[in-house]
Amino acid sequence: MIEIVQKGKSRPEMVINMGPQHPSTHGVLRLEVTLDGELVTHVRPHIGYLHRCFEKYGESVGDYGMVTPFTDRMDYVSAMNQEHGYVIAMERLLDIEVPERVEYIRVIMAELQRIASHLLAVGTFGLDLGAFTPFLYVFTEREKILDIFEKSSGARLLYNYMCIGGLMRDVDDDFKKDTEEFVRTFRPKITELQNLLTYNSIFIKRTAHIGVLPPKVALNYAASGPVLRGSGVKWDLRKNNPYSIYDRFDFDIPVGEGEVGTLGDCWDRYIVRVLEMEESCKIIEQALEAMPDEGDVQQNVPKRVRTKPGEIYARTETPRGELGYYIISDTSAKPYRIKARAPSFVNLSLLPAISRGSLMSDLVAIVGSIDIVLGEVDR
Amino acid sequence: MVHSFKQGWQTLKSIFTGMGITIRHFFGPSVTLQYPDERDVLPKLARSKLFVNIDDCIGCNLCARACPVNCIDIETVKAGADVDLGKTSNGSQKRLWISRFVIDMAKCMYCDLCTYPCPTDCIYMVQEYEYSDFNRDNLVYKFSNLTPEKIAEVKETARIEAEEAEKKKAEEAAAKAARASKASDSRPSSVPGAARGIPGSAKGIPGKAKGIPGASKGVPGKAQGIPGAAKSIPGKAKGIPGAAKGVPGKAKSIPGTAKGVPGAAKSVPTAAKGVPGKAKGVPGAAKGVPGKAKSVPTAAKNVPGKAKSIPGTAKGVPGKAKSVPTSAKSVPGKAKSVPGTAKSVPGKAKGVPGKAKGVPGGGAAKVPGKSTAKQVPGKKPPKENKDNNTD
Amino acid sequence: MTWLESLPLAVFVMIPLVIILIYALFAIWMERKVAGFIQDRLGPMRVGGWHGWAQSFADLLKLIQKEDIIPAEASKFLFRFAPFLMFAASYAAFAVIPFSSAYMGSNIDIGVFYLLAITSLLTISVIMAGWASNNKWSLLGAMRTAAQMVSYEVPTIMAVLSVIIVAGSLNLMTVTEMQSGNDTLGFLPNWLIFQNPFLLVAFVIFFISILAESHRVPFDLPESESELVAGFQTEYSGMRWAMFMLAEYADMLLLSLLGAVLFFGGWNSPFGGFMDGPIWGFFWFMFKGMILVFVMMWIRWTLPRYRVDQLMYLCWSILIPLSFINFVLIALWEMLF
Amino acid sequence: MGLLDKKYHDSNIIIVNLESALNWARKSSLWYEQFGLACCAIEMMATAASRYDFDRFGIIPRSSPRQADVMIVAGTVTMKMASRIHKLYEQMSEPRYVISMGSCSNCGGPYWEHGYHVLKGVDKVIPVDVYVPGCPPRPEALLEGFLKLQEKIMNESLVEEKPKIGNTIEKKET
Repeated sequence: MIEIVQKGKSRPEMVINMGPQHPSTHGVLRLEVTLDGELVTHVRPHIGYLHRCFEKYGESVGDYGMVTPFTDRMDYVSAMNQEHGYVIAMERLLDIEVPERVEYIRVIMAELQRIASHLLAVGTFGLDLGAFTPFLYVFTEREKILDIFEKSSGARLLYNYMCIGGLMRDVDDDFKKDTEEFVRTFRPKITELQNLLTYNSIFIKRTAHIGVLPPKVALNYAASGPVLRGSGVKWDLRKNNPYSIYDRFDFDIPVGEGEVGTLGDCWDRYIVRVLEMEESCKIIEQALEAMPDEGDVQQNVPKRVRTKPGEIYARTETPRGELGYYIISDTSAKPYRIKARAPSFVNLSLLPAISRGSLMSDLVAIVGSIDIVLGEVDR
Repeated sequence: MVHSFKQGWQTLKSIFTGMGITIRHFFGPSVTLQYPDERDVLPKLARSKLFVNIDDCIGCNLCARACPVNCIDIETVKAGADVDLGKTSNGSQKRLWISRFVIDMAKCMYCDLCTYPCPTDCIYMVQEYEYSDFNRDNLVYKFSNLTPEKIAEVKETARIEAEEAEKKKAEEAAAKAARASKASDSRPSSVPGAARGIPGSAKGIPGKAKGIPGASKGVPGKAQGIPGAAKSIPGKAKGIPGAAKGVPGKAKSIPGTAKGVPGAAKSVPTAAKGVPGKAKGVPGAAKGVPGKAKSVPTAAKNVPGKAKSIPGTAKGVPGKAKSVPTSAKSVPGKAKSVPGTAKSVPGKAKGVPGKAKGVPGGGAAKVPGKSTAKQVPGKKPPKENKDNNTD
Repeated sequence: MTWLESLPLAVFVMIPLVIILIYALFAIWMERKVAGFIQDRLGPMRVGGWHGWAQSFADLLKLIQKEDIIPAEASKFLFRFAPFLMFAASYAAFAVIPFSSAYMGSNIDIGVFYLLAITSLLTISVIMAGWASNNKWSLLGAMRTAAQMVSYEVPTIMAVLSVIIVAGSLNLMTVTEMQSGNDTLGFLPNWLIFQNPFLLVAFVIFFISILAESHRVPFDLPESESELVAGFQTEYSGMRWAMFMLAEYADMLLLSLLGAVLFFGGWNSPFGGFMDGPIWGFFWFMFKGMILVFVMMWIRWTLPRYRVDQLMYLCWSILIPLSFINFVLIALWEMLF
Repeated sequence: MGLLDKKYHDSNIIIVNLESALNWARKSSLWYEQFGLACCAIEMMATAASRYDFDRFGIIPRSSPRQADVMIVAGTVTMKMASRIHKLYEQMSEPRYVISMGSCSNCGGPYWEHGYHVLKGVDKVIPVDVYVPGCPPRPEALLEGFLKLQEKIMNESLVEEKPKIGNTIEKKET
């Protein structure tokens, strides 16, 4: 029958495997949970079920440009942001100046992708807590973003849209109109989500005071993104270390304030994502206004990428936190080494620290609030 | 007390707010697209399937090189000088027969990188997305519009042309080498003749021919060294195992180095009859010693090869075992080679299955674990060894 | 008694079974349609033509074909027995439900107590299923269910008793009959819910409790998908699992019908004598029950679920004291008026 | 196990009608197993969401493999995951079907060449009924895969030898 492990004089404990096939582990994460009744005494995340050899591929495929589609597949929920990080790293390595128009389009795409990614995150977070309907409402909104992407790039999920020095192709003629339309209709939907889920008292009961991550611990674990900001630390690379043209926009960095519970609980991490979507809308509106209408998006794309021996580390802010690409180049056509610093991986390491002593149901909420993507954790 | 009532009121209020939202959606319109009956109009750039307009293809191989996952496999054959293949729609002259243009859509990652370098815009993504299948093999799309017979024909033509050119060159080289060696009296290093593979792809390695099998379906793209190495040993040449049906082979003995008699293992393609292999001596050099070629495979016909060797001087003459079976089977991972490479080893000629680097998984393989290599008769003219001409 | 003589009795007894089966097929389809419309989708559309009406038949026919897996390490007898016990408990409880003025399985005087007693068997069958499966998820689900159902029986019973002291009878037929007529405040039906302000509170308590009793959202912890895979049903497949599903939906209907009897006048027409009679009575009764079922579905597709300790807190710290206070107040009201 | 054991050796009118009724039931109620592996899982979720709505076809998710009829292998199958997938497949009750969604599970996809940790096609561990191409496939493509699977199910038979469409790999008995 069921194994009950009893060590010494301590209370009997049950070890239970959550995943790799489990509805709320967001992919193929496996958690080895030690339970005392329903109380979690220890969690050990096991990863590697989706190790797709990104770094090996970065060093094996034909040239630098061919790495881009593989960066898409790292964090498949925010592919545009991954591409953005990679092309920025390569452009710094090669000293390429990118046309104005390209910068604006990239920022708009990255922010739309941020919204899409956060929508998925809050939707699945609700799903983990048993609220099925908000998940489908946010997916409807996400589809609209995917439509915009598909019109310009041709794909729904993995775009391969940005290339070193520019974009693979210019945006669709309707791009500006569609995006404006989306932003306009999206704002009321955020309000609806707030009413339906965020301020629902059962939702608050399930998330407030749960999985509290004090700012100091977050910093010690090198957390980033909404996980760090949920603990009240105002750190966003778009403001603190602006890349691309983010210094031109006026936007806020929402941080957790412990509004309904303790600072740094699951609800704070969740609300940061919701508020960030509004900030992204602001950025998109400003960028659409300032975007030059004409311009060749491929004018600075190098015909062949020629590198000198050198190295670069470039970091960008993806929806999940700080994504860094470290690239060593030599004179050959391929990178000598590519290493990606994946935010999900770092954030996942927090899990044992913040879930000890919570209940089994809270563990689900905590995993959902960290919002990991296993493609990025395992690479 | 007041606090808990307030809290209870808050709870009920938030629940009713939520229920109000859902009931509004209940009576609101649905956003569902009823797929088989209704379809979205896809944007014109939508990437759902690769398509090749083969009439416009000039066989430049740029798309295959741009592919990050190597799912495009192209093989071309040079057209003769007198053949006009026509022009593409944007005016480029076509000079190559596209004997094979295979895209494995099961491997494709739909990144669109292959469409940019195409000089004639003949490869592009189309919007058709409904092509799921019960069998994975059907996801391998072949775009070449040549029939197998036509491919065989053009390859044969190309081979003959190449051979003639080679011969011419060899003659010149031989003459030159003869002059040179007279002057220097250097000791000839015996380098067995290297068979050259099928046009374009084979690398001549001493003793081994690395060829890319003709129309090999089995090994997309990168079969290396599918050809086996036949060792020709004076007296006996063994054909290639497998289903090689003999190909009329020709064995040339390279003058100077052959000690043994190059056997020629020739397998003759399906229809082929056993054709006595011919061993041609290099002009001016030699006498042939009749070798024997045995083809091992049941179906294969033995073709007695003939080789001429130059008396006295020959130290190992590379025999040429070439079989280009039409339907040899290669097993991915261990493709058996059909075309032989001639290695001249004094004493015995054995058809040795070459080692091919198979493609793991046998992407296009019909039968898991096995792939079918199709090869077109081709001939590898032995490379003349300049140094060995005189001794 | 020969078999021919007992035939009418058998038919008589089988009527609720037929009702349950038809209802379950309908309710599963309805649940999916309700979920679809709430979520801006359509729900089943293609099976059988109009709005996928045959969806539940296909599901049932498929479940019959499915392989019946019994895990090697399971306690085989209990594993096989649990679904039948669960369905039997739900089915037996229908005996005292007055479907119409002309039909009631057994017109016993302690109908309410019988019903509450027999539904307690559900708890046992759930524990049985969870324990016998030899699966940790099942075990956790079963433990949660046991705690939940036992706890929520207290407020349910208190709410039911509040009605009983007003009605003055434990026989559900009598309770229904006393609610006929149409002269509360001159125009409202004589239903108990309109008779007494505290009975409204009792109804709220009753409704929350039956949500928990039939483990529906926000109290669906036993089979909470995102935590416990499928709770105590994790190891069940095919027809045995279908029995659980059937029992669950039957349980939903049973408790909704009980609510309809106790608070909404059972088979009485809302229009007094208009559209009355045994056939109409059956229609009104089922209609009232289905309205409650619809509300349960509506809640299910709106709310997240509670955590297990919050569930207990809600029961023991809020509902039970409230139901006792309410009970006393109703008794006082009855004495005064 | 079950009715599909081909225990009948010739068909008559009853069996033919029964057969089509049973096939209809199986094809109309394909419950898929709720687990995603990688990128394709996001598109699978999108297919289940309001815009494309799996439920129209009677397709709903079940998180326990015991109650599932069809497994959608949505994403890259790594060596580490392969044994788990095999186990999950074994845990499903007959009759069961597998849809391989996307390039990765079809044949390793983009990772076929240097992916030292990627299984080159999920059909190496479990028999696949329908291959849906795409990286990731559009939701419509997945739905089309389901339509193909329904077509296949309608051609299944209780009777012994009847030509079947689809792949010839026999399903393993457990």
